[in-house]
Amino acid sequence: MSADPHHAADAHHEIEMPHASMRDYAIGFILSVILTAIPFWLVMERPFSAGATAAIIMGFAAVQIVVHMVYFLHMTPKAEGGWSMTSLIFTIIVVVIMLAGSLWVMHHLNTNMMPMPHDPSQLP
Amino acid sequence: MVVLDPAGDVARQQGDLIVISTVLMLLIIVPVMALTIFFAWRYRAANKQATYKPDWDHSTQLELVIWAAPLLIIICLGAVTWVATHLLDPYRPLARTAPGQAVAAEARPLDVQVVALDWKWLFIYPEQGVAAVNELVVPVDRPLRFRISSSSVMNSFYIPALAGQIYAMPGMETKLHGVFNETGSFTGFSANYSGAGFSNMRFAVKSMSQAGFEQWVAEAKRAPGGDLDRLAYLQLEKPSEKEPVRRFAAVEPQLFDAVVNMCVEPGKMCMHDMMSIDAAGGAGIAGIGNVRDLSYDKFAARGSTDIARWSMRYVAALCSSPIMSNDRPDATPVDLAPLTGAGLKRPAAPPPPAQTALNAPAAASRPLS
Amino acid sequence: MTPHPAPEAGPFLGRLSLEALPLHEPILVATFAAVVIGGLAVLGLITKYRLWGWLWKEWFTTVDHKRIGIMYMILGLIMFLRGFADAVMMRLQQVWAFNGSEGYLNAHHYDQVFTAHGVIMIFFVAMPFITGLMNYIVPLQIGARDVSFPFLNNFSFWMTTAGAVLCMVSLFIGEFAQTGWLAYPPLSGIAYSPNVGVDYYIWSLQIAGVGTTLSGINLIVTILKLRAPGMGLMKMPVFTWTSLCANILIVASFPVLTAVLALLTLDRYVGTNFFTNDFGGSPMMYVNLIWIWGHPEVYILILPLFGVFSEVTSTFSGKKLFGYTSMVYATVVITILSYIVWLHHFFTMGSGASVNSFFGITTMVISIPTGAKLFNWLFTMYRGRIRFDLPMMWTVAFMLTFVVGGMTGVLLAVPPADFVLHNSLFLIAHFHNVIIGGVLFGLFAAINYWWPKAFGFKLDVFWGKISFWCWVVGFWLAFMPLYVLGLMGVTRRMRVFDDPSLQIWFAIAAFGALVIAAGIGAMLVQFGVSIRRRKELADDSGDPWGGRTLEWATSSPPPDYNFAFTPVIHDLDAWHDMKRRGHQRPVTGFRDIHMPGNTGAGIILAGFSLVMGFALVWHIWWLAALGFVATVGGAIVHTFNYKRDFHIPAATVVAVEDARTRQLAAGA
Amino acid sequence: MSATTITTAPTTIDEPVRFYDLDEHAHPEGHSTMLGFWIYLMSDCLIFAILFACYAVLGGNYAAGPAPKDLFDLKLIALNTAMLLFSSITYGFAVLQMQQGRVKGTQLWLAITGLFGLGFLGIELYEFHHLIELGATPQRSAFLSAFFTLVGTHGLHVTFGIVWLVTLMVQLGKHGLVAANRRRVMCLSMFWHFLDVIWIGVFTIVYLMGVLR
Repeated sequence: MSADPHHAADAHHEIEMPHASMRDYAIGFILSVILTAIPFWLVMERPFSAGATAAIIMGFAAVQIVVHMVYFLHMTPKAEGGWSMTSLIFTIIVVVIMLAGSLWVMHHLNTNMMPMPHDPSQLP
Repeated sequence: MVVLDPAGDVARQQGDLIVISTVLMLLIIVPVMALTIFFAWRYRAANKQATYKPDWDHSTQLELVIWAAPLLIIICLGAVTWVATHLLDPYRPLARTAPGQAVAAEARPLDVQVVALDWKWLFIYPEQGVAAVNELVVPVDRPLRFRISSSSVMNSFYIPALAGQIYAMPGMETKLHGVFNETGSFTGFSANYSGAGFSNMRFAVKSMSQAGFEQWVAEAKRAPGGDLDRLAYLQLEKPSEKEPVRRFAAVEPQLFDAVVNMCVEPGKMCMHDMMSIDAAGGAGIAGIGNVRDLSYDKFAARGSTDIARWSMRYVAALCSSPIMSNDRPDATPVDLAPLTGAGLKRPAAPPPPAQTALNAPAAASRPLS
Repeated sequence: MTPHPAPEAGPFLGRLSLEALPLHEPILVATFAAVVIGGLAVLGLITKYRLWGWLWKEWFTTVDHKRIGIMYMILGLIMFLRGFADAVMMRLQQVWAFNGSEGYLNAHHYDQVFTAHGVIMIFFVAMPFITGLMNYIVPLQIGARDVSFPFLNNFSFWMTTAGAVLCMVSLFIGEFAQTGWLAYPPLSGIAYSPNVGVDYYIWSLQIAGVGTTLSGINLIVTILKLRAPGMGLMKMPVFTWTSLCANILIVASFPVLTAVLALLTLDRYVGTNFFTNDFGGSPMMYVNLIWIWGHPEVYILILPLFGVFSEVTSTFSGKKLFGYTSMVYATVVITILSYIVWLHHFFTMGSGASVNSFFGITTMVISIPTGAKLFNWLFTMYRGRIRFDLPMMWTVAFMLTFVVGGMTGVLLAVPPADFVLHNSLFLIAHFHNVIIGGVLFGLFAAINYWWPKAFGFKLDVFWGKISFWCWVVGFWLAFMPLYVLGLMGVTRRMRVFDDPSLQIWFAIAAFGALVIAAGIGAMLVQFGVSIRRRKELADDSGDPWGGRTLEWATSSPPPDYNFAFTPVIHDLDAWHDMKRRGHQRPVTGFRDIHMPGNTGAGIILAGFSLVMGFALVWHIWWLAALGFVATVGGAIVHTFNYKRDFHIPAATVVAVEDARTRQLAAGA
Repeated sequence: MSATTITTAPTTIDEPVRFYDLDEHAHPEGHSTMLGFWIYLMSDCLIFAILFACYAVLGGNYAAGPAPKDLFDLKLIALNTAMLLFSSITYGFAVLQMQQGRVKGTQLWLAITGLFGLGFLGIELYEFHHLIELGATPQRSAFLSAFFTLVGTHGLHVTFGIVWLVTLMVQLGKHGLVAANRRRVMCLSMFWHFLDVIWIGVFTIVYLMGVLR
């Protein structure tokens, strides 16, 4: 966290607004088309096993999110005195805690208490 | 105070833990309170003799102490917590019935199936084949194993004299292990608010000698209440308050499994069947329509006569598959042998092998303090 | 037990009919009569003295953070009286219902009382109090003229109020939830709570939640963007720091509550299966999710008050705060840690030993920074010159009370101990110990401390001390018996008892509640007496306590624009530093000051939301649709207003500041 | 008054210090708006996080009903994703036009963005209609509840975005590219692209992973 004593006062002159350029949007668009098309193709055509495909498309999603953040949302460590980035990182931490925590807790609760599925082959 | 002076070994260990933790924390709480009073008195504005240092605001040594002191206490307490949480896990079969009294390897706990109903408790004794409402009778010094569920909403099954509580939840099964060391009459109740009749959701607990227990079972078998079959259960399930003690001479086998699987009503799909189908990828488009309207009025007595149709539907059984006993093995005891301290003795004998067989509790060779 | 069948829904009034009026409950009828008479009297007086225009122009439509802060405090106080009345009713029922007696409340009524008590005390007492406090103090402490989004601030306040009003409406039209304050399904599902109670609960929290979240965003941005020049993060007053962290927690946890309640709403209104027993739903998921919000909420409440205690201790000890840096780090650590402890609220649900011990130990870890804070206050007192004015008395009482609550809290974090104490009166005693001993004592310290800033005169000490002693003694009398009862295995939310040996403890607790009632009465008298004696108690200096932070640099009450010139900060404890360096107040060179203008949009939009919430509760679909369209439409219309500010002319500033100069000269 | 009895340490600093900013300029109006809106988006993100968590936990509970592979048509979803991606770049063009100070161009690109948004919504509604007609309603299973709620909430956000977009076009027409409007264009830009980011999660976790399951 920056402790720049003057940054509150600095904002006196011009409103900070991210500057966008054609180049950014074009790169972002092309990258995101690629990053979207490949996962769809992988799932529709299934060249790999389900587990591998899942891992790959999750990876693609993560990369694509970063691409959108950088090229469309103009996210930089400097924006808004670093507070945009700080709040984003904090949010990601909280989201990860919530998702991972809920899955972990609910997994334990379910294993401990839900009726167990039995062997499906016994079903008619 | 029953929590600190209970009649069961598990609750006693939990009570002792409360005392130990409290003493541990008082190590820091008492000095803080004393210092607060002392500083407040010593440095009052009227006392001009006291040193006054208006700009003193930092001392590395002090800072170290004020972070380290709580940290040390928490480390001790954390260690105690970790061990105790594993040892006293309600899912864990008992290793002893009292300090120094290990459970014999071949001994089997008494199974009791517990169902929290609106607003009363049903206890089924699968081995004995009897059941009782609002009355729990158990033999003293014999490990008890409760399988707990609920018919409608969340309750919490709690007998303070015996052991800690655990939630009773519809469509789910929780477990609790405990043992009584004294004969006598105690009280159990729901510790989780469950609606209008909650306050009266209390039941009598009687810990008896083995002979007394057998006599009670024999009496129950002659009870005029009749048999507890599915129809009787559906009748019993309807909300009511302050139910008198009632006994059933016979119980339909696997009734409890049907309760847990929420398929007591004829024609309703059991949850474990549903989960098997789901695990195999669902029943497809064809499964969409496999939904029936509920034909009985479970909700009516809860005050609702005009609820929307969706809450009165259920997934229909695909076929009348017999209910499988879903009795799963108890939690495997955690091997805590490397851990000593916090009142734990090093085990005299090697820890028992991991338990996987049904109904066979851990052979407890480890005396746990 | 009287069954309350859900009424048939009509096309025009939905489920609403004359039967919704609780005419069969004499207590409610009497309360209703009292409220109507009292309300008419108030309205009559306002009309008689022609105050409507003044109220509307100066208060309801104001965007001044100070006035909004005061309105929040008034809202909190009114709701506090309601919540406390519920508490007294519970104590009375529990001491009464022995030996076969059913007491004086039936289950339908009693279950609403304890639910409403919890909901009101947390959402409509504690939250408005701390939001009001932060609203009033934070901009002054950072040398700002207002918050970042003044209109949003007004809107947030009215949304919170609308939620509170909807909750109060349930008292007289229909019923409130009978589920406990967190409304666990399946009990709160449509199958087991078919009536309007849970719907009132849902919509009042949702409407108020919008206000809370927006106000959280507003204050975060204010603190990040509007600090006076020179005030780096590590030069921020501690109260501002703790407010920042509390607001971060608000913004990062209230959305969770919103989402969870929305899912419960869908289950109830649409028939989805998130938390149902059947069709693959999981009630445990609700418990899991709502505590992800619920635990940070606890720290939202207590953190700002930790800040208050820091300010008060330092001011009244006449000393710098000991260990400012570690205080800040402790706050930040608590903020983060509060997200990884939520499971300790449901150890007994059966997640297994590894999960339970993980969350138990993380919970204990939070006590380390909290303990460090306590030591910091202790060593701030050390070698100080402590003046025992009322704020300091509350602080010392807090330190002695809170440690006990903290200790029992850590005890409850030990899972095997929790298995015997969960849901018991021991738990009730614990959280009242921290919430009364921490949050309320802190608020009382804050009110006594900052009242002169807000109104220009101090609070009466005599009645303040009576209130103080009644509260402290009453608290111990009311809650120590509950610790004992908890250890006797008595669980919460019980309406009748069959063990006569418990009654004496409930009697002591009820007596304690009466002593607290006397404390509340004394506090109201204190306010009244002080207002009457405001000339004698007046403070002309603007700095009655020898304050250390910026809010004491301006007049009491501060002018609309707070500071004629923005202060420049050179050190922590900025005002103390300025005084020490021989600060001179500028008396010339004033210029126009740019300020936000008042607007009625906030109260109007909140009014539309209230109508929508009420209509949704009663399934009056046409009105709900109308309310929704009006809210969204109103918001859009508001965005077409581009002229939202004005300039206070320099002449006005000169006049105000000259008056201040004369006041200071007269006081000196 | 007891307050005045405290003794202050003797002043050791003699150098003149500036106590007040005597030559200050007011903060430009709305200089906090972007950060405030960003923090709002972060809180919205948490709402989606909860919906994702529900889908992750409950998404396999079909209640002996249909599973994703029975219901989802990936081609349709690919088309839908394309709509949203195109609307992103067109919004980018609107921002570029705005930076060059062209009101009409900004409005034009906003309108095109809105049309793509409407296309997205239309396809989504078609999908929902199709599912409900099959009987795969939100009431059928926890999986379907979680699915409809998560995807529907995203759809509601897009709807709200379109309403805002129309409002903004009118405001641009009335007042041109004044500072307030430029700020609003940028806020809506953040909102719109944020919905894109959420959609990446939706199509990956709900649709692609669902079909894989």
